[in-house]
Amino acid sequence: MTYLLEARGLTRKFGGVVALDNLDLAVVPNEIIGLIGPNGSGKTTFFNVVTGIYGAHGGSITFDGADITRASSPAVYHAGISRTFQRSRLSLPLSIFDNIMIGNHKRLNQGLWFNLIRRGEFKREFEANYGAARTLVEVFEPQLAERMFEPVGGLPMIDRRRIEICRALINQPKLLLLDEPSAGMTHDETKELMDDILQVRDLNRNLTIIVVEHEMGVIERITERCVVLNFGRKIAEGPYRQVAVDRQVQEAYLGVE
Amino acid sequence: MSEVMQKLRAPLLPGVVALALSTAYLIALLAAEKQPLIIGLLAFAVAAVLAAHYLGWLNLVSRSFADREDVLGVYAILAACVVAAFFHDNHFVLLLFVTVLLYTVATLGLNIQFGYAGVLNFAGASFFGIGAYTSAVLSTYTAVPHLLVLLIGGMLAALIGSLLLLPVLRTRGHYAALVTIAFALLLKTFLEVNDVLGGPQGMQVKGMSILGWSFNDNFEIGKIEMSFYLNYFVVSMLLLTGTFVLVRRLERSWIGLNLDALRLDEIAASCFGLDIARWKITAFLLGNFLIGIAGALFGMVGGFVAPNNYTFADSLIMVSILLLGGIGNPWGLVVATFIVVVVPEKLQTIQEYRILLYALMVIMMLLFRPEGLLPRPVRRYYPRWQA
Amino acid sequence: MDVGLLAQYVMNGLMLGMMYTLVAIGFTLFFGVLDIIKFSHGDVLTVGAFTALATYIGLRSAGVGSTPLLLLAMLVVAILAMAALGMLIARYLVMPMRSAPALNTLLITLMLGTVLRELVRLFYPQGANPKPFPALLPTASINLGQFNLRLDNALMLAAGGLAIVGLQLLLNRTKLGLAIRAVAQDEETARTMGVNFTAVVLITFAIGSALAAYAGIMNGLYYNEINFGMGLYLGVIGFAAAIIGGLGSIYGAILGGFLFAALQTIGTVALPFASAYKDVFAFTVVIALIAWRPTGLIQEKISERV
Amino acid sequence: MSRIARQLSFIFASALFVGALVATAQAKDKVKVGFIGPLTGGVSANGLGGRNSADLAVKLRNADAKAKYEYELVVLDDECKPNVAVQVATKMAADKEIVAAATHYCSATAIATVDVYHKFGFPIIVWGAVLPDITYRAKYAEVHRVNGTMINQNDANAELISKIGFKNVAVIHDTTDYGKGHNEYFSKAFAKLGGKIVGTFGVTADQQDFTAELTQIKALNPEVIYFGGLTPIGVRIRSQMDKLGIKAVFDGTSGIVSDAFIQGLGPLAEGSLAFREGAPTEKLPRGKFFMENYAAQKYDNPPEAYGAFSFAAMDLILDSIEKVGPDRKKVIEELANVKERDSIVGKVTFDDHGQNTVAAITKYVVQDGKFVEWDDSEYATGKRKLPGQR
Repeated sequence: MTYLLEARGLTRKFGGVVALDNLDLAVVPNEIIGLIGPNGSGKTTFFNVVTGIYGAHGGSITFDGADITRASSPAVYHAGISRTFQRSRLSLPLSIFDNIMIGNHKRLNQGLWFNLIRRGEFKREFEANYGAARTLVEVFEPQLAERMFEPVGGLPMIDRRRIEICRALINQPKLLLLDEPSAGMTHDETKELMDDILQVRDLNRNLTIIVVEHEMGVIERITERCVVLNFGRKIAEGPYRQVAVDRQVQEAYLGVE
Repeated sequence: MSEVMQKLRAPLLPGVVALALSTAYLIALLAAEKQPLIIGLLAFAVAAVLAAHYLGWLNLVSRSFADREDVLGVYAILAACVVAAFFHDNHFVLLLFVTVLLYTVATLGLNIQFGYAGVLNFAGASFFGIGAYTSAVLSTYTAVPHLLVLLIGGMLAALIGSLLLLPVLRTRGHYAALVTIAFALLLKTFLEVNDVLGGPQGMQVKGMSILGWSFNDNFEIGKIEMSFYLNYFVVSMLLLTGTFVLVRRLERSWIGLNLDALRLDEIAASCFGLDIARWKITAFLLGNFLIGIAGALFGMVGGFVAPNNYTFADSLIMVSILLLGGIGNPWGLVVATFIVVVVPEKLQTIQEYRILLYALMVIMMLLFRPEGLLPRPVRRYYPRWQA
Repeated sequence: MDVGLLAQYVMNGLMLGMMYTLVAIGFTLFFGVLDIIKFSHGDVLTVGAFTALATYIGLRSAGVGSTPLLLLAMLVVAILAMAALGMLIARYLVMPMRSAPALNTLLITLMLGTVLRELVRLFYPQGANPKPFPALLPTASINLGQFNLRLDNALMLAAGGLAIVGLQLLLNRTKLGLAIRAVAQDEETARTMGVNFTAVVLITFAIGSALAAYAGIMNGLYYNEINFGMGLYLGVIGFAAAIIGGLGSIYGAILGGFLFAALQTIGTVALPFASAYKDVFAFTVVIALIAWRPTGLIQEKISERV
Repeated sequence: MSRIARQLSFIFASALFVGALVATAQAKDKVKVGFIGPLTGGVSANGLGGRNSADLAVKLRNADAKAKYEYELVVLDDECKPNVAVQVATKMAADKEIVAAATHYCSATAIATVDVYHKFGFPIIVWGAVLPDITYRAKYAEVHRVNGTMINQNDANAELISKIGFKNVAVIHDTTDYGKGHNEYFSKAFAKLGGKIVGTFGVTADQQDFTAELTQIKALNPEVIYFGGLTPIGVRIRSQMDKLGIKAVFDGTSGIVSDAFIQGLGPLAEGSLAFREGAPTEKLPRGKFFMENYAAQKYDNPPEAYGAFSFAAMDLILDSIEKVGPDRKKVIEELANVKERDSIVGKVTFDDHGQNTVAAITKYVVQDGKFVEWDDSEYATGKRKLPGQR
């Protein structure tokens, strides 16, 4: 079978610390895969290496048949990978609409002439995108759709998360990287958010998701398969129920040697 | 702002009233000669603004400007023309007025760089000077049509600015500040020690003339003698209007969004496909281009260029205009430029204490209203557009 | 080139570099604890020098004749006064700006610098004119060919070095130093460790400003002339030095300070074009350096977390 | 809040009232004259001295019962910056009430503004700037200058230097037009007399440290260091010469003829040479009178080198107005035929360029903390010797 994303022997060091140690990880299209492991086990680093924020010190990443090991962040995005961040990275002074449009970069006409002179066409493009953004937001929270031009700075955490996910989804990526979507939210909020995500996925069948999570409830509910990392190494792989009882995994979490 | 307030379109009236009042006030201030009167007027302005602020009128005004800019913009231009007409034969006031207009153009350029893209530029005056020197050289040694000279001035500013691109792109924050500060210092020294461009003594600039119409001669309309600066007022006004529209459109476009995005979070932006370098370059060059054009025209207005017109201190004045006005808000820039250019001039008779007072003013401003006079509102691509 | 001459250049360069370094260290300290640039630093130096001069004149007119005593008094008064000034600036101008963008702090301190400068010019008796600064150090000198080594210069160089070493010890060997470094590393963690953030910031500004006063006096003793504009230029250069060295690193400041002095000396002496171009040369090199090492020669503390 | 507003508006109202009073207080025969100079920035000391002197001239005239008009002095600050100068010059020239003015200490500002004065037909007398071009670049009837140009100064300077018997001179000049001009004319004049310029060094006006330049000069070991520049860096250079143990004569220009130079250096100033246009104020009958009255006014700055010129310029203007009335055109005509006119800086004669041709240059040497005329100094008599003087 062909993988959507495949990492082979991926390695990344920070000074002496080995954050990713010769990691193999493969994702098949349309699956939701959970990436779990104790703090500092390299989950976020994996995202950062995939999205080209950090370079890899070894190994390779192929996405959708193309080698993206050395690709820059923008290139990775254009290839069809979107992500969210552990610490929310919205542009707080900007409106909901603007933040979502940032995620829509590749589908917006960036020409100077178009933007400055052909305002008629620009308006049409703007209206179309406004519609799209609004529909997407409505899936998550209809009330937000009424406040598209308010700064996100004034919104509660859950709404910010929603917008961040909208920003990642608006360009209809092939692969979505969710970095601790539950961070800073209550159980119920998290649950709500996950339902929304699944709902979006129902709309867009061929969306593949990798989610990094500490909330095992979330992992259990939404993932079909998880990969467990420890010290940048893969120590277990399989359905949640299976890895959850794995002795190595438990030791890793309990920190037993 | 709650969504309700957003939905109902803001009334035009507050904006118009504010515009009318400030026009009247401006005329009064510019016409005032006696020190006590001037100080009185200034005190009055402060009081009035504070009052308006407490009574919530300022909000009304800024909202009606935000929503009805199209109309108010036209009125603003008319207002400017009224002031100019009032002082039609007063050379000095018109010179002052033209200075304000051209400084506004320049700070609009800075605004693209710093206000939107977050690219620091502490060499604003230097690029202004490059423009001015261009028109000095071209108008003295060549017959290049003067409108073209302005354009070349802008291009040269952008071109020389591009020498700094590498360090500007690679550095951030204070490190980036050093790049332009160093440039400002070395350019001034260079112009001073290098005699090709007149050295420290500077160069004269020929007055502007388009299609045989010489800008430096007084002229008459009917029987009324007009100051030759009226010519420059017209051109400067056109330039400012054009620049203003350009900057507005830029802000209310995907490009404006790109610039904001990269200013606020480069990493997030690049994870969503933004080519950081490309847009930083765009902003830096475009900004310097505008500054250069303004400088080129200013050179012709002043009739003289010399190195110490374009010192680091002058660049700082431009930056302080940006902060006073409210970063990213063109209307704020217009107001701030008036304050920074006109007030110290009006206080000439406190002579050696002027600079001290100016510095204190800026400090107070930064302490008590760090967001500037007119903070930038959240972006509305089409202010009165409803889905 | 004649060895004596060479030695002379080196000596000049060292003196110059020492003064730049003392200023640069101030910049780097402030940046360390608050991540801000305090541009009024150079003018604090000026005020320090003038305070010392005023003290001297006052004591002389009060009939104090003993040179060591005068020198001591000048140092104490100027240093204490500037330390206090530094604290005031930090407390009432810099700390309130913390929430605002960095540029605001830069600008407000620049304006403060202008205020200090203008105050000296306008309100110090005939402050617009250069003032003679007494030569209080023994001026014995030995001439080796072109090289003329003066005892006072040697003493000042040593004193400057001592100040830097002292600072290093303070930062690395004392509880206070630990607190300062903790804040510099990560404010939040420092707070949770129970460090009194405000106190640390104020003390740091006091130390930095005290150094400026020290540099100001050194400047006066070296040139025997001070003027209201001296700080502006030193400030800009100190800033440049701190940056090319790498903000937040004392060693960076030292490196930057002496490097800049070297550049200027080379620009004057060793280059084909007229000596007037030396600043053009120095700043061009600065720009080139910063393009090559965007965060200074000695890299800055932490890279951005994602 | 509204209370505050009321108070402020009250202040405003009263301000208006005061303004009105001042306005109505204006008597019929009031005439405005102007002064422009650097009141802020590095050379503000000279600007303030010049302003005070012009102010003194007006005060004295107003005190004089025989005066036909009552004069009001309008003062503007050119900050020694050409762009600012053009602005204030336009302001003053465009103000029809102002009849004439004494303008500019900095050459860069004077040269930038002459066209403005010409354009507005506004008669001015330059009181301090020494760049020849100011009067000689164009032939403007409006522009005059009481002080000589740097050419006369440097001829006299070179002459004295070679007369004493010095052959090798190193030149330091600031990179402003003032310093560059001096360098040019002195080097020419000195070369003509067979002297040798062993080295020339440009320094920036805000430079603090000159040890690098001076060390090079030391190696060239000249008998004289000629300095073309103003007091502040003059003081620095002289004291740093001492630091490096350079035993050469410090030969300055009009730029260092100021009390500030001597105060700034103390004993080190001894034996420094300097040159200034015009006869030595203290020797002329009215010069004493000027000094005394200046002292009487208790200004907080001394007149400095060019205060006397500022006073003389303003006096000429006032004389002319008294004679032909407050009319710019008439004043210009009147100034055109100023010949052999006595002033506190000696006789004044304007040539067809408005330049004062009676370029009496006074040679100064610092002796016992005073600028003493060379010819009456103990150095001239040989009682004392400059380093290297035969």
